[in-house]
Amino acid sequence: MTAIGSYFRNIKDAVTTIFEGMAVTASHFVRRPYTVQYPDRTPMRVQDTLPIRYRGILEVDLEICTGCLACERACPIDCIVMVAEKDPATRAITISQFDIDIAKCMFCGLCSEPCPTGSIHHTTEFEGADFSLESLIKRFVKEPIPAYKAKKGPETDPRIAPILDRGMHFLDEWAQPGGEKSGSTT
Amino acid sequence: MNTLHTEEMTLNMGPQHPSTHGVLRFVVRADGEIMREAVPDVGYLHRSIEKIAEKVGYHGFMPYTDRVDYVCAMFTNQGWASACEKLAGIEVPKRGEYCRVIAAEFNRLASHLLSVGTMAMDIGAMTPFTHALREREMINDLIEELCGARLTFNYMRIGGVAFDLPPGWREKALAYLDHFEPIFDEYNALISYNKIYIERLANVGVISAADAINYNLVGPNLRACGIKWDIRKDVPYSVYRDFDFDVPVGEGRWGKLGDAMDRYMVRIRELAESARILRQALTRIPSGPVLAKVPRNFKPPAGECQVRIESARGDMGWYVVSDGTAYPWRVHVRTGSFAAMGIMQKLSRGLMIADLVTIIASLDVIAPEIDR
Amino acid sequence: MSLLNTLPDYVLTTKTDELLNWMRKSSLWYMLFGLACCAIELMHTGGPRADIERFGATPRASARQSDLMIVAGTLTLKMALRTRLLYDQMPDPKYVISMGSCASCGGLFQLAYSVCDGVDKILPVDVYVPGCPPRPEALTEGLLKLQEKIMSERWLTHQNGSREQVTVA
Amino acid sequence: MEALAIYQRLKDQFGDQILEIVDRKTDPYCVIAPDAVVEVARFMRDDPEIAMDCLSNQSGVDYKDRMEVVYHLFSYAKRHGAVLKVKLPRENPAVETVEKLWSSANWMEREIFDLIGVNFTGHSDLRRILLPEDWVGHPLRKDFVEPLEYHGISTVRESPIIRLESKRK
Amino acid sequence: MLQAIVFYALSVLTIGSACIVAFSRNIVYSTFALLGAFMGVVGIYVLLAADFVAMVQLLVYVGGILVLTIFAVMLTQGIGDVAISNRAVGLVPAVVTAVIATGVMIYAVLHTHWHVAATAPIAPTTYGIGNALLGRFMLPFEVASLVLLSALVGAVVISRHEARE
Amino acid sequence: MQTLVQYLISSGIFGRHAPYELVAAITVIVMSAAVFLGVAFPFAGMVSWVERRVWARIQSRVGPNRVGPNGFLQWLADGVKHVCKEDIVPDEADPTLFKLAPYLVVLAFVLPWAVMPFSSSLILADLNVGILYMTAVTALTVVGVLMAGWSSNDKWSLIGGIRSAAQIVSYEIPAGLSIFPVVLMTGTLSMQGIIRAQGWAPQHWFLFANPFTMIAAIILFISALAEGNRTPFDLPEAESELVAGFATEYSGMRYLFFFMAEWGNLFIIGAIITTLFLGGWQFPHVTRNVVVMNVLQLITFNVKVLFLVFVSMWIRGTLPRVRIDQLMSLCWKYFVPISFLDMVGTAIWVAIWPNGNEWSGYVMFAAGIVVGVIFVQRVIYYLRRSRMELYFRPTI
Amino acid sequence: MYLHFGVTLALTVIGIGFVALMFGLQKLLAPNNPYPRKLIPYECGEPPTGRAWINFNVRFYLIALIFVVFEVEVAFVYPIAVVYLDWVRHGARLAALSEILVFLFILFIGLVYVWVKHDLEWIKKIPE
Amino acid sequence: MSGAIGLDHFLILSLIVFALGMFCVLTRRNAIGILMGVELILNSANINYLAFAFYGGGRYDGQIFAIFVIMLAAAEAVIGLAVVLAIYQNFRTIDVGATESLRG
Ligand code: SF4
Ligand code: SF4
Ligand code: SF4
Repeated sequence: MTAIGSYFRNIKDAVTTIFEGMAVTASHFVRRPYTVQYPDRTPMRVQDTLPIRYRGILEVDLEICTGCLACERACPIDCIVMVAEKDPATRAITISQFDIDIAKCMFCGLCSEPCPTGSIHHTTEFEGADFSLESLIKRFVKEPIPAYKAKKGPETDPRIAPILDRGMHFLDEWAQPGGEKSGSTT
Repeated sequence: MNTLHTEEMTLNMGPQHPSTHGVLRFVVRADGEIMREAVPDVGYLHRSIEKIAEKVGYHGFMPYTDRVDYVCAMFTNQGWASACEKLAGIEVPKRGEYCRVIAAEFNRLASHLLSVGTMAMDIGAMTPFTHALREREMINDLIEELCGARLTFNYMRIGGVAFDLPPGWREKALAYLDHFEPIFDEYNALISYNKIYIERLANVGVISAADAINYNLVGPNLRACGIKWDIRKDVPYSVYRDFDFDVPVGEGRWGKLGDAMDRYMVRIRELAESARILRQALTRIPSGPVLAKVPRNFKPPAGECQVRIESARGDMGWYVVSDGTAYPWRVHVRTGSFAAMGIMQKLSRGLMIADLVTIIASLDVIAPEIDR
Repeated sequence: MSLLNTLPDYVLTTKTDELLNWMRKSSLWYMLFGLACCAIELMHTGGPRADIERFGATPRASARQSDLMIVAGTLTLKMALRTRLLYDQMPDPKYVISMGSCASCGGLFQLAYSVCDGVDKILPVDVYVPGCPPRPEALTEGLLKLQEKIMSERWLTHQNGSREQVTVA
Repeated sequence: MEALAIYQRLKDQFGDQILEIVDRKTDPYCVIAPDAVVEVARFMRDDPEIAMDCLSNQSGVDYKDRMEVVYHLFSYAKRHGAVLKVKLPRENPAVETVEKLWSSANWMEREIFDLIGVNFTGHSDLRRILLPEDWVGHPLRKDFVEPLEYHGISTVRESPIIRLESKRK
Repeated sequence: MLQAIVFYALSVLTIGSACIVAFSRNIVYSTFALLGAFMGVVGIYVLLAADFVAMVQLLVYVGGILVLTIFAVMLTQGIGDVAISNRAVGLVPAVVTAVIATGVMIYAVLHTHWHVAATAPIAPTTYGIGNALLGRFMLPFEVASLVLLSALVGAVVISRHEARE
Repeated sequence: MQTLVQYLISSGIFGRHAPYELVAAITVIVMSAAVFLGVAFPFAGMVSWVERRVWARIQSRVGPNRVGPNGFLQWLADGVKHVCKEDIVPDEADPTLFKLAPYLVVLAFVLPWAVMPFSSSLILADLNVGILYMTAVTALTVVGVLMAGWSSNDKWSLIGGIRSAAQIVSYEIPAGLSIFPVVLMTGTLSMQGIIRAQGWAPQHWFLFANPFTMIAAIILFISALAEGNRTPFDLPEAESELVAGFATEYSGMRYLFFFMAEWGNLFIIGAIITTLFLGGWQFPHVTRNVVVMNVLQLITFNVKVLFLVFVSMWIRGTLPRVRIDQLMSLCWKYFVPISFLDMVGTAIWVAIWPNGNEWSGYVMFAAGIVVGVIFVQRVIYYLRRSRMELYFRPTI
Repeated sequence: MYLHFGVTLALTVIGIGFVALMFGLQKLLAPNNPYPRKLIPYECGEPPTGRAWINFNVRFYLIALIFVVFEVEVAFVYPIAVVYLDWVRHGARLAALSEILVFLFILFIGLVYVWVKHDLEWIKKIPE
Repeated sequence: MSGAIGLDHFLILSLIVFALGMFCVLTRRNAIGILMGVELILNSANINYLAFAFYGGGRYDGQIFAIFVIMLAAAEAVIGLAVVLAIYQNFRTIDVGATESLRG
């Protein structure tokens, strides 16, 4: 008897469960698709919707780079190549090369973590596909420029202040050892 | 002389094959539809991560741990971080541990979703898979806001985490959990209780409890055989002691105990448990720092230790030997998939080719976790 | 027999070319070729959020039916020879997108002993997508870049520079 | 049982075969003679007090002057673990396999053989597992040098960025 | 006119395929050529106003027997060595026998005056066949089912014995 | 067709003394070509687009929408792309059979269109053995598939081909048996005859004629899906198991033909069910005008068929795939005995009510409506449960 | 009737012609550049081991055997089904019904036979 | 019907097919080959039946015979191929000559 019972139970189970499944899928005909129609059919650029912490393609604000080489040292795979020289006389630092191999970079953020000014930081930009590897190298220094020198007080130069602000904003996102952030009590 | 002479067929399943989730290869010796044996051939994704650990420092190795198991990178992060902390005796701030747990459990959701989704896909149902991906996208959004990446998080640091929870994130996360539960029911109605699906999974690839232990299966695969063992519960690390959750085990309701359906259902129920943990963690998270003071040039004292973490694929062992320098002497990761792959050959005997796909998916093996 | 690249440059032929290219670019079937972490993002690219199928790109399991190989992930030396074979088995015209830093140049695994540093060592790559992993939208952009490239190809009309053929042992 | 108690029990049972018991805060271990591995292991598995039913991890470590194989044992029945070590000479390291006691050892020993080069005598299927069959050398040994090419694929990649000549010297 | 063209085309198809069946050294080709022969015969049936029989031929021969034969070939041959798998023996006597027999019969056909009645009306046949089967041919019809049953049982018994081992 | 030929002859387009045979031949060829190139082929293409869109919708995606309006020309793009693809015949394959297989498959796809009853007078050939013909010619696929599978000399193809053949032949039995209830009730095999025996109102459809026909309709639909290698029976091309099944080695145009036949077969499946059980083109007599009437009937027929096509896509979007042994036991242990009993039941039913009865149609139709209402309720339940998708990003 | 079957003939010709035409078009438009590695059978990226032309599992064969028998039976029932209604209408319902039932019953026995003898089960045992 | 094609044509066609079938049966050493030859012969017989039925007056007897022949052919094929299979199991060959020698 059990054999016959299970025979009909099988049929019943199959019918009812398939019925349920069909109902679920049917409900999706009237739901909105979840697709973001990148690139052209979105109300705003997808990049702008990404959170500030998003680790997209690296960018360097040379205006506030102190030439400390912390980023180069921190990168585990040496994809930052940087040449910053200190003039022994004036103790001023000149940055003559700052290249990042975007093709090799693993977007880990280890380089931007130790940066004192937030000069090197990840943007929310992710578009960078290209036809050759060479064009994937980001060269930030066109010609040698002097490095930024940190001031004692707040930055006064109106040209640099907003950039530094932004850099510090990026820096603020990182957790400070032992430190407690304002938003952290939430 | 009476045996049926059908020639044996040697099939290469993989390395590029849709069901192998990446690059596994099975040399299937089949007799028609029936397999005599499927011999796994791994190593197609051997990326020498253990060797690289000896070349990059302790901090620099963190992003590499993401790649050990990219589907649940939080746990590999956590494993490495806790191993280093254990070596150096660092205490992680409470909030840091909570952040870790929250991130990790979200990651477990994402990982299990992928696992059950690909399971459905391998059985031939594409829709549950895309629905699982949709849920993953939402979790990815959350994680992205937390740590800036969707897959390779590099979130944890030795001594804590790299980012605190952003403002407003907690509410979003709770909202997501509210959304998750009904969706999860819907998912079950769509596929988990489907008769065809159950028939495909039940009684396939039955592993006995003794075999599971003998082959060192871990995590959901072990629990599906009826063994109640969860590192989070039995050897509590981090702050798991604070939470109230169940450890789902296989019941053998649809077939024999320890079959593919049990493994699947254990994952499904773990999803619910993770959501439960998350709710508790999100409401109880204390304030305070998230990162302990750890020198930039981290040099743990010479010694060795093993750390076990309950990752989405189960008990993950990190064995780290330090010689007191800035570079670890030896790192060895014992992963769930590696063991699961080891049992495959035994499991596959006498099954059908279609069942091989089921087993692979139900054991939830991830290629880099095997090969590292 | 083939009319490929034999016709002179008339308006009609260039228009036909354009049409053919447009059709070809709108139906790029990619081979399911996930190698590592990037494969997850490749799945997501086909998934509900990014839905690369909008551009007519569907995944195919067999190399014989695919036009596009998205090398998604780390190419180990053990896999490299197989990849080459798979690429060979694809019918012409075929394209390659190298997705992620591993595929482009080895990326973070340049330090490894068992990883082939870059898929361009064994096959001609058309588009490099940076990222580790590139997010689905980034891969979509890579696909659009490839479509751009296809649109600039010449099909029936004379071709100036032929597609490079890379030979490997 | 505490790990140390287990080692003590082993010491009582096997005497000289237990070379050393290292008592530390994290993970105390005991070193056993290479010849006794299977005996000790069998005892640990079968003894009702110890009942190590699972070999949860097995790793090989190259210490430049010696090789070590580390066994992390675990008992699901008793919920306790233990660490065994054997020290082997660096030339031709060989130890008997424990595959017959714990099936999980099969693959782990293959991996150790593959990466470190320890020979497990009596192993049923000692082949390379992660690296291709035709690979030369054992990469996790400290003295391993990366080959320059594999089947014609060179394994080095020049960085495309040329570091500018530094004026400072 | 048209009928002639069609007839000759179908004959060519049938005979050509039958030739492949008979002469090909590759048994797989022989098997697949059987398809052509059967299709040609279907056409001939239609020409002979037997639409129902033609469909049955299509259903049973093409859909059934042919598939079965293909399976049998795939199951039993070392198909890898196709070239030798369809060896022919006793070529000369066979050719002689076949040619002589055919010659005699063709001669007979051509030199017999067949009584050709008024050709049947080209009308649907299913109904008539059904009537006949239910009526006059009732016994053969039921016997047919018994034959099929015994064929089924017999075949299964024969092959099961092997398959079970 | 006959009348068309008569009409053409009498209209004198071909000249006064054109021989009947010639006119007939030309008409036949032109009409067939028109149906094939104008209906069958584009339809197969369009179905593939529709399927991708429907499927995408089920999966909360949008699907192809860039080529042409809403991606409507996607199928054309795919087709042209395939024409521009290299055609590979693997070295080890058997070239003759490898090249022959697509012809057979296309043939099996083309031939059923001869008896496709689009409307009361739009039918290429109202064969007397129409439905039998339909089942018989689709069997050609088996040979084509076996040929493809074997000749590729590739293991995936071989397994796929044999699986497919076994599957198609097995399901031919329940499919064939499920046709009988209708034949028993109508006493004809002709497609038009069967449609004429039904009415336009649902309660006069054979689907609702009695419980047995309803079961037969369901079994026939499922068996037809199995014969067409559709999910949940798409084992021969199960991507996650067999790469692409018997078509693994096929590239370019050759592959496209397999592809096309698969989509086109969907229409044929739908047409068979519509004809047998859903009242075909039956439409209430609203006008005397033959042309208008035919157009209305054409629309009715196509709507019904497309609905079934849609259902099969929907099923594809819902169900997982069965395993080969389950497939076989489903066929032999469930469908064949049930359809046997079904047929006996119908025979008895017909013996009792040879001219049909009034009430059973209404009762069955009411039952159908009840099922439909329950279904809608479930759908609403799921919508209510999780109506809002969560969007974390500002614009999404 | 010839006219009707003429349609099928025409469709056959058109179908074949269409396929051939498309292949011709492909010849014109598609590149063709075979080389040995391209022509290796596809086996997931591995060079294939052994040939694919091998003997296949007997399981499918049994199915085909059973199938052919039932197929013939289906073919037999068609003409009867066609006339059944008429016979019933003309009062011979018992004769017709019983004849059909007997025929089906005998075949059903066949089905039951193979069922209870487990020939419909898939053999899961692997020969050594 | 139109004059060109008559009974003779069909008979000759059937004869040729018959001859080919017979040739097949006589020469093949492959058991399946022999069965295929038998199928051809049966087909030719059917053509005969139908031709005579068509040209011999409007009764259905010829057609019904043809159907029975098809039925028998199917039964024969089923049994025959099953036997072939059985032979193959036992002798690892379906070479009819070889089986004879093996039996002894
Ligand atoms: S993101 Fe990581 S890999 Fe990239 S440059 Fe910075 S440290 Fe290097
Ligand atoms: S980018 Fe930042 S870390 Fe790098 S050199 Fe400049 S200031 Fe230092
Ligand atoms: S590029 Fe990054 S994400 Fe992609 S495979 Fe390589 S390591 Fe993984």
